[in-house]
Amino acid sequence: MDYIYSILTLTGITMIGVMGTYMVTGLTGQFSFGQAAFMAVGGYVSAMLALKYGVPFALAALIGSAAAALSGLLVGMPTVRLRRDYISLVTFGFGEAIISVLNNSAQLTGGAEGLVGIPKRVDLPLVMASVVVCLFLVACYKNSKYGRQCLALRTDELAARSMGIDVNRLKLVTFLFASAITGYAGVLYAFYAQYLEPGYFNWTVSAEWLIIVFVGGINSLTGAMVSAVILTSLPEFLRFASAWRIIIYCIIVLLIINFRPNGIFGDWEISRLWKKKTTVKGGQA
Amino acid sequence: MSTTTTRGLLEVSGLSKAFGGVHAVDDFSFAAKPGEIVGIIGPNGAGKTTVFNLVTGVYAADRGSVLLDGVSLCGRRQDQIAREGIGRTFQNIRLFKGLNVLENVMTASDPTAPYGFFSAILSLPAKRGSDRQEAKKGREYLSLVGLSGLEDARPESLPYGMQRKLELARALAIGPKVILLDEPAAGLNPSEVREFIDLVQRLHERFNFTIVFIEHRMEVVMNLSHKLFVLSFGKLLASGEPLEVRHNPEVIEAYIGEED
Amino acid sequence: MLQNIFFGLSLGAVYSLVAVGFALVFNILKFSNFSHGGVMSFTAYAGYLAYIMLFDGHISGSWMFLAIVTTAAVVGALTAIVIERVGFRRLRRNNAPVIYYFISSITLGILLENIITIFASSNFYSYPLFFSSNNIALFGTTFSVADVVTLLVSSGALIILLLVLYRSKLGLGVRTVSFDVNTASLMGIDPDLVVMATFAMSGALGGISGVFLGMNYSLYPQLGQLVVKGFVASVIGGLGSITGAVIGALLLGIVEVALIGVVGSGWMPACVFVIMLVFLLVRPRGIAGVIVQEKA
Amino acid sequence: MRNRGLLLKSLALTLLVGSGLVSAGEIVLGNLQDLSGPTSVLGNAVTRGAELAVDRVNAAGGFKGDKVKLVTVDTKGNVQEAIKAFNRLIDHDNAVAVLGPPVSNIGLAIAPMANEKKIAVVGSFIDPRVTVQENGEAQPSMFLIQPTSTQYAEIIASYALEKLGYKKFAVLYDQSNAFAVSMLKPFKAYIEKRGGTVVAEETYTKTDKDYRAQLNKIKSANADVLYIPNYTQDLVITVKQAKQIGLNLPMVSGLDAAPPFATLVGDPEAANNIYFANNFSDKEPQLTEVRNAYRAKFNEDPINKAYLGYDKVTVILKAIELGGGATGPQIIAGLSKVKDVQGTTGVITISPKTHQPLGLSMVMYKIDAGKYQEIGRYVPESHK
Repeated sequence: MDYIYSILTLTGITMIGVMGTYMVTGLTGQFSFGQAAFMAVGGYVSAMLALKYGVPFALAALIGSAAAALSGLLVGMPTVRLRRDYISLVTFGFGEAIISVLNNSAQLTGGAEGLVGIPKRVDLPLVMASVVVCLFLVACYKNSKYGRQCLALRTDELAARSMGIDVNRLKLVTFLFASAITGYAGVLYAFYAQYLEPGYFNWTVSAEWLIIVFVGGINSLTGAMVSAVILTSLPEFLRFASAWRIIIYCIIVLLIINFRPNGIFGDWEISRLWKKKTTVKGGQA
Repeated sequence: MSTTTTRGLLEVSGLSKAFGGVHAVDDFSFAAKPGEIVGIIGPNGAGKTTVFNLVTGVYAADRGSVLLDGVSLCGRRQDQIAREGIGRTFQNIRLFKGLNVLENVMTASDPTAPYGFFSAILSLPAKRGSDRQEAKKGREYLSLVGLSGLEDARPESLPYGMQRKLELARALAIGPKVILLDEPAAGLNPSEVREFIDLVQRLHERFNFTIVFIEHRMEVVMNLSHKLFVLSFGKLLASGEPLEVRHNPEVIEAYIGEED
Repeated sequence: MLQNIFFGLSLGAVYSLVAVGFALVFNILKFSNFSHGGVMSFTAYAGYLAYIMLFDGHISGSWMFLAIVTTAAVVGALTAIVIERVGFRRLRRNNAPVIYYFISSITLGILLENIITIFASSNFYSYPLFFSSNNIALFGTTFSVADVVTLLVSSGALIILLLVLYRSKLGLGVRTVSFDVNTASLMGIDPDLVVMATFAMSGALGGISGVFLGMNYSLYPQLGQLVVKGFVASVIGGLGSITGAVIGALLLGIVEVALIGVVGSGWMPACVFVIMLVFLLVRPRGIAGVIVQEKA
Repeated sequence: MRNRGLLLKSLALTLLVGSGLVSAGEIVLGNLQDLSGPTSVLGNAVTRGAELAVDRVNAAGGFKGDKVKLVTVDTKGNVQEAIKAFNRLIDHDNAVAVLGPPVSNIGLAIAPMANEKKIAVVGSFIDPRVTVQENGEAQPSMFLIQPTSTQYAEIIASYALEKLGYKKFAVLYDQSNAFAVSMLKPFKAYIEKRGGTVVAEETYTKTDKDYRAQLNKIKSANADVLYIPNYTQDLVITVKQAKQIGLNLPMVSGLDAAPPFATLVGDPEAANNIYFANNFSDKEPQLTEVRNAYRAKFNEDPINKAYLGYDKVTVILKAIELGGGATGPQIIAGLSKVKDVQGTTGVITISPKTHQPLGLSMVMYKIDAGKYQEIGRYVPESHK
């Protein structure tokens, strides 16, 4: 049972982290290559508050997410004007910089040896509830004027500007929101694993999240979530294959990218199932 | 529905822009009075689209000024200019592929939708009310251009002519004082062109905004414009009443020269 | 001082081979090809395999080095061609968004690294000593024969590459395709062939860098992770520009070494980040890149 | 009396086997290793060693008649994966004890779970925090069969300071590597307490491949000796580049300088004048058999992590014997009683207080012009 629980818990945490990548890269088309760094910020800040100052979990979680958002602001402000390729470089560099800061502040963070003794405050129900809440927030965001403008700027930035969309501000708002959500994933992770190390948050995790988002669908939150579940649990099903499992995993990802060029779900959202009805109702009203 | 008043005075003077060593637009001036329909014509590569891009803030002008109702637009960002009341369409249609038809129109009113971030992520009543309002307006714009019933369609699935109309509806939705149409009839068949001319005239009657358009098709130019400006190699070649310009020998030469 | 500049340059020389392999592919397909790291590890091992199975006992010293570099370059070119075929050909047919190429390349990189892990990861391996390990002292700096060879071979490879790009028909094709695929095919250039050739060149460079990495360090499956430095260098250099990538790589090498001297190695990555940010804000098109003005 | 006890026991056993409660005697040992990822070389070596041990036990008719089964799971060198994999070993594969990884980070991450589930993890994670909590009590389920980084670093420090007489130390270490960092702190503490000084402290991170700038700073610091507590591949770069810039210092290192390090360097002039402490002496007879078996099976020489893998199995099986059964709590109890068990790496006695091995001395080696020379066992005065 614990085995299944641990998979579900960690999958849930990954889902929340992936929501951040989805917002920045899927929804807005900005290439986030250091999203995991925000997870590190959220995790470390909250864990250190709890460890060193005895801050209660709820407050630590709040401050952790806020700190992630703040670091999102720091990275976002100068980068939103840059071209997409450069944003990938800057976010990547930010990720490496955060790791180097964590490694260098060993008195505070434990450095490379990691931060131990974080109290266990997170269990499966909390993670599941968090997934639902975060998903609700992100879905509402996508479904609001913000989401529409994001999609607009993703497809055509110039045309979006000529519709009066303040593209830079919009990117920044989305970036902040995404950082906060990813930061919260870090909080959950810290208080579940009870251990943090800087090396865990390197660019390969951010790259994994990108893979998840795009395997899920070119622009589908539903797809990103389904793909997060599949791609994080797939390696577990492949355990029998031992060292070959990563290879099988890669092949499956390649097959999907090659043969479903818009990802599994394209831009389909599960909400369309009931949205049809509301449109009809709206039409009658 | 926002009925635009008689405002919409667009004055462009001494506009210049060079790319590298090429003077794409060179000391170009024109004006459009409120409610006027102005055409800009000229051979390919004359710098017409660049003029639009300078007016809407895509590029910063090297020299010259753009005034809307006496207020300078120079140095303003593209989105600010749009919100001052300049709407536009594009030569090569630029719709938002990730959004459906209705949402495409809504993006134009979204920047001014009266709700904030927290209303959005919590889907508060303020947000839902505003979205409903926006959608309602959007549907009206769509029905104005004759796209009713296609709200849920994907823009890329529409035929070319309808995409043009959708782009027009989207430009209307920002509530413009001045609307810039970049070769709106390109790629349309003759019957669509006639329909399009009617549509623009109808919209103009209804909203009474200022229209500036770039066009090659003489049918459109002659039927729509109150005034014409001819651009050649970035410079103003001639201007005046359509008929007067049409018979201007320099203009004819510029066009014939192009055909060679 | 001089010594440090030299360290920076020779570090930059290693980065530049990687960065150029990167820039080549970016040039035509407009994405950062992270599978390049996998190619480097893979060829480093392939070179080793060739060494123990084919060359050992027959040749030695510089000849051995040449034989291994050639093998690795050929294997690299072939691997890259296979990668293009498996990972990107279909994406091009589908006109997939650029990000899919990127995702595909990361996946391929992981795939290659893990294939090596399966077959070779219960031990460390290393190349034999190719050159005399004596140092050469010049102007108060010392450097090794291996360093000089690295420098010579990488500049040689880059010069050949530039010649191919700017003096041959193939190079013309590459440049045309990089400018506009559709126009190129109208002009009778087979884009598939050009893309394949580009991958082959990039892969060959990857093979050469792989041998250098293996020679200077030792062999382990994650050897190719140096690819991230190539990524940074090529982006700073101006996306897709070959000379920009070289300059970017040398600059990165020098800046890293200088920062180690000034702030210490621990804070170096954080400082590189800040410098990078400032640089991109001041010069958002990279060192050599041209402004890509969006057309309206 | 004794006979009756035995009779009852065997009767009970027959009944249990008959009723299918005990499946024809199988002991499942979990093997939690980094088979992929940055430390895959270490994890794969441990796995091979462990497989060898299990094969031998089974070939000799099993452990007291029970077959031993080794279930290996991959952590990808990643804490999150390790948490899932550990749970899988216990829940899905019913492992009664786990062979831990040679990496401390993962040890730290799974300690709370192992304690909760009462499943012993026997590892070679040398960060003392894995086995001893901050309050000084042992982590109930975590056991180490190799000296801790503290013991380790102190042995090296003492040898360099007290035996070789070096006073001014330079250090170069991978700041992003927990192992290197954990080997550094006690080293510094030890020498600074005893009159040595650290005159240069330089770092790098795992993506760096050129340490010449750092080494050059060290060169100008006028140190007597350079301490390099890093992974093997980094050591190779270090000595090659030190030679390139003409840095001619003696060096001291951890067991990562053990074979095949000198062969990897391939340059006798670079792999020269290096002292390091190894877990065992190559000449010790108990190694020969394992080494030969390893060669026969895998066609290459084992690296020292393979011996540790072998010993983990030996120690766990001994603990089953001492604890009186193959359940989690019994093995934990048994491990605390492990005393004088002959392993390949030495005679292992586990302290019940710290769950760390007692009295494991290290064997000092010197690499001289590419050749390994055994100096002999060394125990610092302060450890005696």
